[in-house]
Amino acid sequence: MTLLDLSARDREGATAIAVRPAWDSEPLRYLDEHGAPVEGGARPRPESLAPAALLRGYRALRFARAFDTEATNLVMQGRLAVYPSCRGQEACEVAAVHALTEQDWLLPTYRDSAALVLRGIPAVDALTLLRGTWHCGYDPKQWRTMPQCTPLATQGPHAVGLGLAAKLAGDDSVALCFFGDGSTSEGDFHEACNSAAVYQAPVVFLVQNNQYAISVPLHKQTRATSLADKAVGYGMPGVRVDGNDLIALTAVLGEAVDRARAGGGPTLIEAVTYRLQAHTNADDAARYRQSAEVEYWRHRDPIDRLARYLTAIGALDATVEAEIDEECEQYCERMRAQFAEEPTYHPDEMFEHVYAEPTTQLLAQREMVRAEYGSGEGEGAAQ
Amino acid sequence: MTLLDLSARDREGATAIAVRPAWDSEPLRYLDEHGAPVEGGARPRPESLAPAALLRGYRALRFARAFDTEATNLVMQGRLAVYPSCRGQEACEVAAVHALTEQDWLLPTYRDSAALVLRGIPAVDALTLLRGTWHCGYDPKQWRTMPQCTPLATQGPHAVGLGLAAKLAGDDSVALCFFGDGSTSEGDFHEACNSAAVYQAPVVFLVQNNQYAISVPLHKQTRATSLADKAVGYGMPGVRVDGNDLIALTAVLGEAVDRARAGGGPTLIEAVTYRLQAHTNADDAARYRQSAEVEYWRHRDPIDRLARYLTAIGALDATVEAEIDEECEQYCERMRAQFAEEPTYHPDEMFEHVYAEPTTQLLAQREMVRAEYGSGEGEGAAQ
Amino acid sequence: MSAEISAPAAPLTMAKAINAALSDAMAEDDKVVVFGEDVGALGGVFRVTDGLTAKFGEERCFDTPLAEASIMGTAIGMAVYGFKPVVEMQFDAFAYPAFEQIFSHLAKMRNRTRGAVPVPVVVRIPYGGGIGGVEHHSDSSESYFAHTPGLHVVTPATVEDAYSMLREAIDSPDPVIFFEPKRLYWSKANVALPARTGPIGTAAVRRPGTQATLVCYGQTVPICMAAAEQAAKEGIELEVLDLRSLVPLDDAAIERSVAKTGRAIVVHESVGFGGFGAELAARIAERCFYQLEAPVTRVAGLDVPFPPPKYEHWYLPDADRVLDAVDRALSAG
Amino acid sequence: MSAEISAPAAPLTMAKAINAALSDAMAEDDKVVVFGEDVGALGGVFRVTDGLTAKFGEERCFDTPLAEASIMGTAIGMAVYGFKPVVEMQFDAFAYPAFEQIFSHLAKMRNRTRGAVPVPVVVRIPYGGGIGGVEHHSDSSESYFAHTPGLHVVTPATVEDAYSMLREAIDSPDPVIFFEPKRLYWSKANVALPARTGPIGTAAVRRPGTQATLVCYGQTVPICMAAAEQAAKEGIELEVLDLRSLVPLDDAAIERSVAKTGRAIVVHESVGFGGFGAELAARIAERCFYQLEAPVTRVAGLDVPFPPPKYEHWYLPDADRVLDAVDRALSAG
Ligand SMILES: Cc1ncc(C[n+]2csc(CCOP(=O)(O)OP(=O)(O)O)c2C)c(N)n1
Ligand SMILES: Cc1ncc(C[n+]2csc(CCOP(=O)(O)OP(=O)(O)O)c2C)c(N)n1
Ligand SMILES: [Mg+2]
Ligand SMILES: [Mg+2]
Repeated sequence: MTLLDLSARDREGATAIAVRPAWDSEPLRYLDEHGAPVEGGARPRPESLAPAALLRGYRALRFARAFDTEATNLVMQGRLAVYPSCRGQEACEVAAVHALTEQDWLLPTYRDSAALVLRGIPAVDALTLLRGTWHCGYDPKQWRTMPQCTPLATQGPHAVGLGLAAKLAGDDSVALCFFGDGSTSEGDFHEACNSAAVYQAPVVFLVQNNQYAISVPLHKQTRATSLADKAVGYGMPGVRVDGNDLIALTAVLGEAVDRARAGGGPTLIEAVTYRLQAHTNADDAARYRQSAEVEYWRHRDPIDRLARYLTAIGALDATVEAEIDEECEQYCERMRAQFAEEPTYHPDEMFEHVYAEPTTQLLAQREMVRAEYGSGEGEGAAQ
Repeated sequence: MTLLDLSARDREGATAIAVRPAWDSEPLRYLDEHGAPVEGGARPRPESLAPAALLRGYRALRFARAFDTEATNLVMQGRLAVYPSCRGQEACEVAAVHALTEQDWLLPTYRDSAALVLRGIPAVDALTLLRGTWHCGYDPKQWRTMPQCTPLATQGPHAVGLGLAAKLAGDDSVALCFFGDGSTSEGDFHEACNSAAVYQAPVVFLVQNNQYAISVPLHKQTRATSLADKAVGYGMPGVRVDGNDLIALTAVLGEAVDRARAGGGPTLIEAVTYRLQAHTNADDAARYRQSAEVEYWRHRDPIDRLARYLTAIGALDATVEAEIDEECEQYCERMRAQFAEEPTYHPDEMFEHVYAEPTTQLLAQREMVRAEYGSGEGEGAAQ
Repeated sequence: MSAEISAPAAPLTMAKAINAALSDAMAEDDKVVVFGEDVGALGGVFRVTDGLTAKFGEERCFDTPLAEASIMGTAIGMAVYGFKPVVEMQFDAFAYPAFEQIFSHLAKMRNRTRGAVPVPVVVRIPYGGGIGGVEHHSDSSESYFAHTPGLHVVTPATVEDAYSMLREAIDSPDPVIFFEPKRLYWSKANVALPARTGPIGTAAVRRPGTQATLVCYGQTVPICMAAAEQAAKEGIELEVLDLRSLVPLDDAAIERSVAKTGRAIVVHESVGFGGFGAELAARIAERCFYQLEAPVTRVAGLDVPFPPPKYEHWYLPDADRVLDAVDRALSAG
Repeated sequence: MSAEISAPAAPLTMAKAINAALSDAMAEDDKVVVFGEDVGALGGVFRVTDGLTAKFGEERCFDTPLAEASIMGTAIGMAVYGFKPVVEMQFDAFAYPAFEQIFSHLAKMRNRTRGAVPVPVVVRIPYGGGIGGVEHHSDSSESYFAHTPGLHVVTPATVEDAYSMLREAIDSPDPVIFFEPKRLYWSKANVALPARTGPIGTAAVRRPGTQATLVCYGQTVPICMAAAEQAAKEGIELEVLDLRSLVPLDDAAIERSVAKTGRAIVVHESVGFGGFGAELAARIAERCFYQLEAPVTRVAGLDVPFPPPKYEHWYLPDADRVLDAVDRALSAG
């Protein structure tokens, strides 16, 4: 029995059954996959359609792609411990970061390294976790960006706490929290959305539905046709938007952020996109998906789509593209240089910041490790 | 900003926002609070409207009330350790049990002792947990009734497992799982509903929305106007029904159980009812609710409502009432007698069934306690 | 207003002392917020937060949706922002849904951010048995937390400590798991508030003695005091050491006492196997190896799920079991 | 079909041995079902369930929604019905969301129903470090489970044991937490399957010795073997005792060995403070008090959150640390 049957049976009046409004089945777009505006689609703010604004977004998309490509090279060269690529999802990364002010909080996952550098965090600091040199390489308070979260959906309640704190402190900052499609099945996702709605906390829950949780396709995560449907149960607005359409994303995120800032509470956004690379460099996607599917999505690439539109309206040409190539190449060169040299480590680091003051037990252990280190045993242990 | 504003703004087409269909705001009924049939309400099966069927339901309601009242007396006499009353919620208890066959599984909470005795479990066994004589006093497999669950919502995944197991085993039994309104905020509730929908497991999730989680009112648990709205996000049917209307409940539960049995997957049902007593005998409801509110609900008592209807259709009169009084009184007398005598306990019980075979460590501890027990220290320790 | 609570006419219960500590901390620092299940209008199922919402408003003490992981995660987010959340887990076993938030975030945030993000959250957990609770209402879960680096784990045994240690916990820059011994909520003492006892990380000798040391904390302190009392009647002088803090642990105080007595009995209510008493016994045996005249023995909860009310008196350590262990220790070696 | 996997031509990795155990158990008993995150088409992130869906179909080996508590609770429900679920927690730290289901239900169901409802669920948890995993991918959580009555807790250290112990675990009427030492997944041995070694609850002497006993399990067994090898070169004969099973614990084997050697060093990777090694050290010190010639020492993970890849070699116990402890033990007393 499908939802459709049900709504049908409902119209016969058998019982009152809540079903998802049919008009919400198509994700909201501004551009179709060929970069042409669609009828009755998203309603961006006029100023966001100004060529300069669009070009800023495009530059960011290209930058995100370049960063992601370079990080992928670095992991293949063994300069990173692991790298989860966001290739194909750059529009979500860019739209999210651009929707926020410096005062707003961003809660990224392991997938969102591009968002970190888009926020301005230096690449070496942004990639510290994935390089394996520390758990978090930047100051989350300085950047108003929490450490990348790995335990799925556990960042959700943190976003609620940050939002609620801002609300209680009378500060109008907003917390934007990234999730993957798979993580919406976790209890913490539910508890966070439900609590945020009850508190009317200024939070935007952005689910990047890239169709897979490692190898598990969306239809094994939910029986609903949209992850945004979950918003209904939380009594908050829910929007399903094309995650490869920067203009539509910008419109939807802008509205959600404004609502949150104005005291209108949280919004759940499902951005429909696709993970063009494997889950991480360690994953073998061939085991669970067809190249034809990947091809289908390559033709829906968020960058090409905006490029076509910008070219059509005359905002983009070969010269600008060349400029952008140049910018990106310079950035990536710096990255390569920075990652070429291995930093030095000292075992003392492990014992610092476990507590504000190390316990006597920790001091004793630090001494033990220092002694080994001095005697070269520390390194020895590395072999 | 309220959901209503949103749907309004949506019709203006600002963005596609999933909102709860307005027609689902009123709980489904068959009888109004005065016991008169309503227009365009629930559609019970004809046979369920037969006087004999209705009278069976009424007897069960009266029996549940009598049992609950007697248990409340027993706890006041110190014969039970604690008792969470279901007074006012009897229609949910009766409808749930009557919706199932002996082969179906029931997953009760601490609140659902009445459902246990309605299933046929002897009162002493049903009340073992609350008497404090053991954790569970009946054989869950014999009665196809899981132990009463206290960690909120944790029984949800068990229902999914039982349902999925039946489905895989090609047996058409169904699992019906009780929840309270508060427990819908727990992650396990979400994970259970979502997984059940994905597996299309034969499960019925019945939320008794009795308006409070101990002292916390519903509006602090959810921002949505119905708990059934959560069904939308799971892609399963959701129904909001008057939990004090046995006929409507029977119709809704019957449909859900049939659907599950036929392979149509799970259903989420919100039964709108009210907890007439305090959370438990240990609770002081005066701290968080007005007697006026309690009065309001007294006038919506599920038993009176059905009685009025039955009397109106001539299926109930003083003689039948007297018969029922008599039955109930006899049952309660037996209960009083059974609970008058304290059972004897032996400390060995604690060590049994920790594992299939006690470990050497457990055998040693059992010896220690036996020695104390023999020497009277065991009792000594009780003082 | 908090003053009125702070200078009790009558003897004070531990529950009221904790309430006063919360009230005084909230009055002094408006970044201190209290939330959890039923902590508002009801004042908590043990009435420990009684009156706080009335006194400080819904924004300072509020009821949350029924979701422990989210309560914990919300507290973490608020602490990151700059608040000092004091959250209540209604009963020991109901903190389990919050384990991931506690183990993977609360305990690690400071370390993983190189000290940039401390999370000074206080997690109040009423723990232990002896109140006739049905299943899941009597667990002692301190061993799980004490094994998790990044958390401070403390539990008071006296009314004065309940007040003082909670104030210390709220002042602490580190996350503190504050175990409240349920059975002692209604224990009374005449204490003038605001009282301050020793800082977190220090143990206290509750009764000096020479022949053996009873190492205990929280619920088992009064039991060890009773045992020492009885022993004294037979001329046996036992020292009762109340740890107060499991993490950080006061090794020096333990060694000082055992070096003096040469014998140690570790007493706690939590399951014995793999319990915190194992850490204590192992440390004492290792560090006092040459002073010990008898094996360190443990008196702890049995290695079974916490039993039903009618059985708990057989499960819970009591003075008799402690004295049996003392006899074994004294007759040994 | 399982036969083909069951008689390996080439030497077998531990990962393949576990795969074979699952395959053989599924072939023998159609009540055995395997589920978890990515265990289907992908064959698990460590490929331990590789080919099971192809061989037995989606109904016997399937991917679940991404929700550990629900995976665990579903397994409990299926076990109540009569299935024998073997579930995978993808990594140690990702079992934390399932703690409540494990502690409050899986561990207690048999006891609370007076034996009426056994729940023979096997929970496979890849654990420990040494694979360069980023945070949350290298925890050793055995101490939490071993402290929880009602669970059996085991971990293999050899390819043969990996096969045999998993078969035993699946055959067991009790819930078993089966810790898989990640670092040893690719360790190889020539074993003919189906192999059966000792039953759950028995330890194994991996190397006989006379001067000190190295008590270890899972990830630290090869480390202790290496240490014993080095020591032998200096004429020191160490006995290596692989516990295999933490619960039930083979007290007799431990006592036998320590009675002989008079010295014990407990070695595990999990955080030392309040870790399972504390239980081992406490038991040995208590039960072998008069045979011990030196304090029981522990070599364990440091009391800090598991560090990043570049630091883990300093965190993990290694042969050098074990030998330092051996030196201390031998020079003592
Ligand atoms: C609680 C938890 N369980 C399991 C994992 C292991 N894991 C890491 S990523 C992943 C898939 C997540 O999928 P999704 O949420 O869609 O995010 P994506 O990787 O696609 O961006 C899994 C299962 C984890 N990190 N945390
Ligand atoms: C996981 C968990 N957290 C907290 C509790 C303590 N507790 C017991 S009943 C209750 C309220 C439950 O409310 P609801 O779900 O509406 O059920 P009701 O009691 O109203 O039937 C709470 C908070 C618990 N039993 N389990
Ligand atoms: Mg995904
Ligand atoms: Mg309720």
